[in-house]
Amino acid sequence: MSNTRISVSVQAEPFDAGPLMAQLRAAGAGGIANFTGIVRGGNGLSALEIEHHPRMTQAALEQIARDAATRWPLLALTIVHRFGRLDLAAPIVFVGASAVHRAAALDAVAFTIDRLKTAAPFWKREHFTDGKSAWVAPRPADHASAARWD
Amino acid sequence: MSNTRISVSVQAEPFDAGPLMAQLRAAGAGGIANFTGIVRGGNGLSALEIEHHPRMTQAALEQIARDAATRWPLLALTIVHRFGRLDLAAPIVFVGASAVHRAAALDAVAFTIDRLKTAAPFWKREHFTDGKSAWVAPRPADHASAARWD
Amino acid sequence: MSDHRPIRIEYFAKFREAMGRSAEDVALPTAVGSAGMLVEWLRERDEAGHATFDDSVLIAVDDVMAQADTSLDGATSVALFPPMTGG
Amino acid sequence: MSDHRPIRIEYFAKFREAMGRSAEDVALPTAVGSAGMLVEWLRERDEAGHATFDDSVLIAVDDVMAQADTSLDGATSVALFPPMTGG
Repeated sequence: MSNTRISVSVQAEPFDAGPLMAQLRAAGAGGIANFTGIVRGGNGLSALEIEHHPRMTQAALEQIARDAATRWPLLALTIVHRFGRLDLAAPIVFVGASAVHRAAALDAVAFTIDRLKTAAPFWKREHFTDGKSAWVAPRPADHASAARWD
Repeated sequence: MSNTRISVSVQAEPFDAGPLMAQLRAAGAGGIANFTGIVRGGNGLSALEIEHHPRMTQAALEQIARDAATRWPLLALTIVHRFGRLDLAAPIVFVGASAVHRAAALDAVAFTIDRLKTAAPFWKREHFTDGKSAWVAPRPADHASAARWD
Repeated sequence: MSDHRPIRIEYFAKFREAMGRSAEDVALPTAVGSAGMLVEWLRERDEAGHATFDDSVLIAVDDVMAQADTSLDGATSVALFPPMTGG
Repeated sequence: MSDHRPIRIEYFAKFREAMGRSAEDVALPTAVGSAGMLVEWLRERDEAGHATFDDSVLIAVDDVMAQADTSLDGATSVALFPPMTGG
């Protein structure tokens, strides 16, 4: 069994990466890697809206976290993913991992973020300043990134 | 020319990753990746001591940062590296990158941390609880990691 | 034994909008025995279903990701959603 | 023209400890024209130099990383250090 300390949160509230990183400073860790996805402005975007499947999301993220913990010797892995309406520059997702060696932490973060782009029940809708909105289409590049871990 | 906002600091003082991450939230970024190396306990280690070449270190880190900014479209790249005596669990190094797309940010962080393990004039010495100390030998794995970017 | 069974169908994201509802309770013919057959049944039921569901549809049966051939035996809910775009 | 020139040699980390000093100012024979030749000259100068420097030595000339064949023309300092172990 993996002894990775897994923490998963699906939430509407914003998060602050600093305290999340502090939590990841497990005893014995040599390194902490993390990634924060934020709402990118441009192209007339005014806000992002994220829908999810309330009963499935937590379990999907926990499964991705367990998969990562099986692949790499991690001390801790944290995933936070928001839903609801997000303003420009707001944080969307945080993935952080601590490990004895840096490669495990870095690879686990890359794997986890790739996986949750294609294997967690979230759907993004873009709202624009002209009042229009549109669902984000799945990106072939995201599926290629996820597939490289198969 | 690259428009990456590069920030490099060589310092004795501890750092806090939270504010460093906040600085990386450049306008237009879609993601921020970062890695923090911390002094790993175990094997009787009591402290880590880092010697460096004062006149060369800053330039070496800036060169590594520019190399990363040439390889990936980055909005910002930050490197902080400490020297002097560091206690267990203290932060040693911070590498953070922001980019429009996550892969660039993640890869740039992995590249930068690999490079500064082998191409920046720092030398680590381990101090143990029994009073002994020893210079850290270069790890073949670190050189292999660095070489994969060549 | 009835030749229909009650089942709840949930729609997410663009499927929810296209179907004009987030869920519905239907009486499903027992001959519709798999997740894939349920999608086909919706496509044949009305114009909205026909226009909405294509090969990209993802299916969860009782909140677990399913394949086209996943059985609906004992299932109480099926969720249909487009490819995920989180992260 | 002198057949010697003044140059400052700096030692770091385990080389500093092995040589028992962090720097020294030497009069280097002008025949010692490259970074690699300087290392060889140190190895031949005394037992400490012989025991300290092997093929793993890294060399900087005037604070710029150098190769064995990097010229010492006009150089004022050479730094010798073991493989780096930062990060």
